[in-house]
Amino acid sequence: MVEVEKIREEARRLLQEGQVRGVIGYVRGPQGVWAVPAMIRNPEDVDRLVWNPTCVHNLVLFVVEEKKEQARQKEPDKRPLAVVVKGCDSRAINVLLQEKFIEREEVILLGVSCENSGVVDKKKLLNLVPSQKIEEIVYGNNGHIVAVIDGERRVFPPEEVLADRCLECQANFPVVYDHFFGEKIKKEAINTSPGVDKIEKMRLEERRRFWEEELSRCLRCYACRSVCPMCYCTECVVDPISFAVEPTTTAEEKAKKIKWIEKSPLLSENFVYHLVRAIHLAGRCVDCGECERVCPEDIPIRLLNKKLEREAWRLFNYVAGMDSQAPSLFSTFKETDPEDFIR
Amino acid sequence: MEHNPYLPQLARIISIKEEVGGARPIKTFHLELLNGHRFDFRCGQCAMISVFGKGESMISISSSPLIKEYLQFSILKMGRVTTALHEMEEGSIVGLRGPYGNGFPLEEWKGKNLIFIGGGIGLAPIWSVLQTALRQRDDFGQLTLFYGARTSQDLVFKDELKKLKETIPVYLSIDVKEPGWNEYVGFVPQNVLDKKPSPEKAIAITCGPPIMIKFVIKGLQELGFQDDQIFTTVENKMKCGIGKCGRCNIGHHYVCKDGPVYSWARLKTLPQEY
Amino acid sequence: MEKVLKKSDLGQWVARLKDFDLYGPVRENNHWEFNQISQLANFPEDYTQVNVPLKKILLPNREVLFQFEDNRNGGPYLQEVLPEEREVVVFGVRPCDARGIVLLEKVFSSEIPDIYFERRRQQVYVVGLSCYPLPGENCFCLSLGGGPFSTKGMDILLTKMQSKYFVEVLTPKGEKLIKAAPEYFFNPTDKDQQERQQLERKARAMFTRQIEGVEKIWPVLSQMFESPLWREESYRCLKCGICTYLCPTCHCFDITDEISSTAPLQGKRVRVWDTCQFPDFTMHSSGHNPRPDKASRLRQRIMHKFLYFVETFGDIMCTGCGRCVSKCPVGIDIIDILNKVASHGA
Amino acid sequence: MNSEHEPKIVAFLCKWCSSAGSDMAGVSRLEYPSNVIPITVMCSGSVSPLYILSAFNLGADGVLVSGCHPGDCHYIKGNMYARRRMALLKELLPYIGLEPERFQMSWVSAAEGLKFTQIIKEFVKQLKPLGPQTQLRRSL
Repeated sequence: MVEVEKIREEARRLLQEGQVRGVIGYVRGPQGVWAVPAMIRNPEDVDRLVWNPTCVHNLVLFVVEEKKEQARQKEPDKRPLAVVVKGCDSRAINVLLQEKFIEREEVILLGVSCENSGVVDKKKLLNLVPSQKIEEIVYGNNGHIVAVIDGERRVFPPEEVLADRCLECQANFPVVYDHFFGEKIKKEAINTSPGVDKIEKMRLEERRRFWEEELSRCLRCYACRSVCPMCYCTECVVDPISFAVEPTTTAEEKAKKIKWIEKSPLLSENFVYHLVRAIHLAGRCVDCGECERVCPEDIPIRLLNKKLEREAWRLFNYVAGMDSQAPSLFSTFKETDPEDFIR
Repeated sequence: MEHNPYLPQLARIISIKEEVGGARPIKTFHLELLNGHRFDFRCGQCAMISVFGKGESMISISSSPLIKEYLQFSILKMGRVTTALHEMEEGSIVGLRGPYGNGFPLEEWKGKNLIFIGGGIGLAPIWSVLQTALRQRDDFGQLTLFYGARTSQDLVFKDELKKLKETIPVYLSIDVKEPGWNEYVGFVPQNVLDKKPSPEKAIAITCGPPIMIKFVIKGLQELGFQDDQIFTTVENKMKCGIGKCGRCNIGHHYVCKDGPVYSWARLKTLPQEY
Repeated sequence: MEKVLKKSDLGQWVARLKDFDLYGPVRENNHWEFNQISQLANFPEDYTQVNVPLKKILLPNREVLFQFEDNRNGGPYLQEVLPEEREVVVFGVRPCDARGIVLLEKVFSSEIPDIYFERRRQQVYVVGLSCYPLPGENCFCLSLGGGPFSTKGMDILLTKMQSKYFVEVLTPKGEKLIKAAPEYFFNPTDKDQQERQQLERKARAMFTRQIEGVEKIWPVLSQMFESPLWREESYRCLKCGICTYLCPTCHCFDITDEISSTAPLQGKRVRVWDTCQFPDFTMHSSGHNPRPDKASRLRQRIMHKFLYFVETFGDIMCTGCGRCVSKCPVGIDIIDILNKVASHGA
Repeated sequence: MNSEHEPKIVAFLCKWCSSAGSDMAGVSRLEYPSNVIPITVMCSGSVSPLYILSAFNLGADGVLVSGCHPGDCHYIKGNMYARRRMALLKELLPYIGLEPERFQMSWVSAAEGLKFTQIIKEFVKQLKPLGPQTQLRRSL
């Protein structure tokens, strides 16, 4: 079991000793049991930190944000950041290290094990119990999730309430960390993406219809992009303007910024947006599943990333985020890479 | 037919003059509406210029409303639309809608001394007032112009300024020394403090880069100008021009309809989101 | 005018509205949306609230304003494009969404009227459905002068009772809809009246979320521009558009040119949804951004709704639908923020 | 399906090989269908999947990326990187319902004018029965 008191102790020590400029962790949110990300800067505040099955967010996003913020500051605090990472989150750290977006010294990783369980899918749980009544959500035994409702403990088996990404996860403890909390319990191998199987079994027209239905709902709120720690580009193909405007940027440079797709949520543009995003995340997506969780329109975005995850493994034996020293998927090749598709 | 506020009228570029070259070029365009349509406006108002396929830009009208033959816009090449405009030729057709904004309260300034303080492209909105005041010379007291730019090359309306000097006091300045320049060297606010215009019965109208405006206002206050004697314009990003799209929103104001002209007395009550 | 309609007659009545395009709540994956329907037998028991509010019909996320193309002489030729003429009935609109229209009208029908919005508004008939039980876990309309049985912005309000719908016909447009099948509508009995009143009382007692003293908010807000609250509350903000895109009152938009051919030039000028929460919303061409960070953008969202709009239109630009709270991926909670604001004033 | 449909093919051709190969075809007076819109690039490795998606978005019925044979890359290994990227894109497109024939890759050297014409002929033949590509195509 991960003891939250131990995380707090470590966070307190790091802050008291001034080793870190802050601790990015989870705290109880304004809506009762549901945790939200927070930056803790004072040792007095570390008791706000929580660890429970509602800690769904990938906090590496805030490492990225802090890094960008630092670049804007004249005299940034160069001390590292402590950040609570789950298995998937830690793999995101590895990708950032691989891509040299951050250096290892910039973060102190408080690794937590998901211990044969995972995080809760709020939608699934709320279909079973009304939100207002839940007082607490904690880990039970054998990956079970316990919700305290009206003082009573209700135990849910993982397959009923865990997020799909956790049910499909095979690496449920951090691969990189400085401090580790909990136990490394290796999960049983399961089908890593039944959703992809389903689509692969469809006929071409069915697939097209499936994705047309799903992607036609996209509002282009960009929550999927905003929540993704790998979507750190200052200039994104979907933006009509570049954010990398300096006083020296000429009008021509700004005018030449290619408008790859229209801002309108037309189906064709939604397709291109999601495909470009998927391919840009190939070999980088660690399946933290945040894009799909945040989508207000319930678009199964993970199915795109999971497909490429599967192909990267099948074609190139590549898994994202396992090794910060290894070259990334697209920055290397093997002589033996498949080329039977090339004429 | 119901009025469609988003539908531009077509206008022809009847002349283009290069004011400033180099990396931050400025050109002055004269436009006339097709089919002889009129375009009535007040000093300080703006118009939305369309380059079809590129988009729209809100530009202040720099000619006097008393001139009916053309509308004048002096445009700094800045982004997608203005770059396209700079690439256009005389005779090209653009879209025009407006006018937008409140404009300067010229009626209230009758009999007053007007002090114009401009920097860079900021002379454009001021120019409209200045030209109007010159045409209605008896309605106003003394007219004075302070105008500066980074270099002598960056000054707009160079020829017009030469002529203007024969009629009113014109104090030019450039930021750094240049051979052959025998006027003031330094920033515009400093030039104003140096010449000490009197606040007596005066209105100061200032327009230019935000940092210049900030120090001009400070300087004017030092010289004894009251906040309601100082006017400036605010430029926020705009899209609709009619207070709906929410882009130029500052507090409960929409710059496109409640601005762009503000007395400092009024502007200082708004959040600093410009 | 008040009527009752047998539950089993709903479908019959709707079938008579052949001259209209019909919209109603349709289940999609895990949520509801207003989609075009051909019939409506009943409102499903598990119908809560649609994801994208009614504004998607009045202010669609893409509206073509006009087309442009080069004519033979090389100059541009413009063709105005107005919304197609079709009358639309939307069923199952919750009171918060209907009140949203009233607020949108203030923006789009004031001063210089917006011809596109007005056309669509004239063509839309709103058939509401009162809220019992409450549709969302974060409903707080009661705190904002609304209510689970509010009729503002509606042409008809239906209340689901034991065996009937209580039908409040509120406008001539509503009457027109009833007249399509008058034989199904009866005058309510005293018992019907009582049943409806009782449901409303019960619904009003169900609210768990509220703002304490909403009238305190705007005077306090006007003093809070520099408050550290905005930075604290926005730290976890993702800069996405969920809160505003799903808001029944947020209406900010962008205008952009879409080209289908460059030579000869052919394209459309369209307006598309945009939001003050996107970093580029206020960014000038020069790169200068008057609202450069998440704190200033969260502040803008709250201030616009609870201060600026009040100053301009005398009304709060929020109907308490709770979507921005329920749908925020990082739990940014407008109710919580407003209660914190109110406590600043205490 | 419309067999009359004349497909539009956008072909990203490496300047050092395939582009020269297409020239070779022309110089040798080899005939091939005029359905190709060639875009010469510095290396097949410089072709971002975004370009390919964008070509489909702007109305291409088929897209070809053609580079140097393994070992022949002017920049040593650009084509090898391209091979990886395109392998994944090749899997992704049919996954969302786009006909696999619509995106192809080939190695064509500067000397292989004949091979170039054969590839184009075959490509056109495969695309014709599919009709216009509408899935990713922007229609306003």
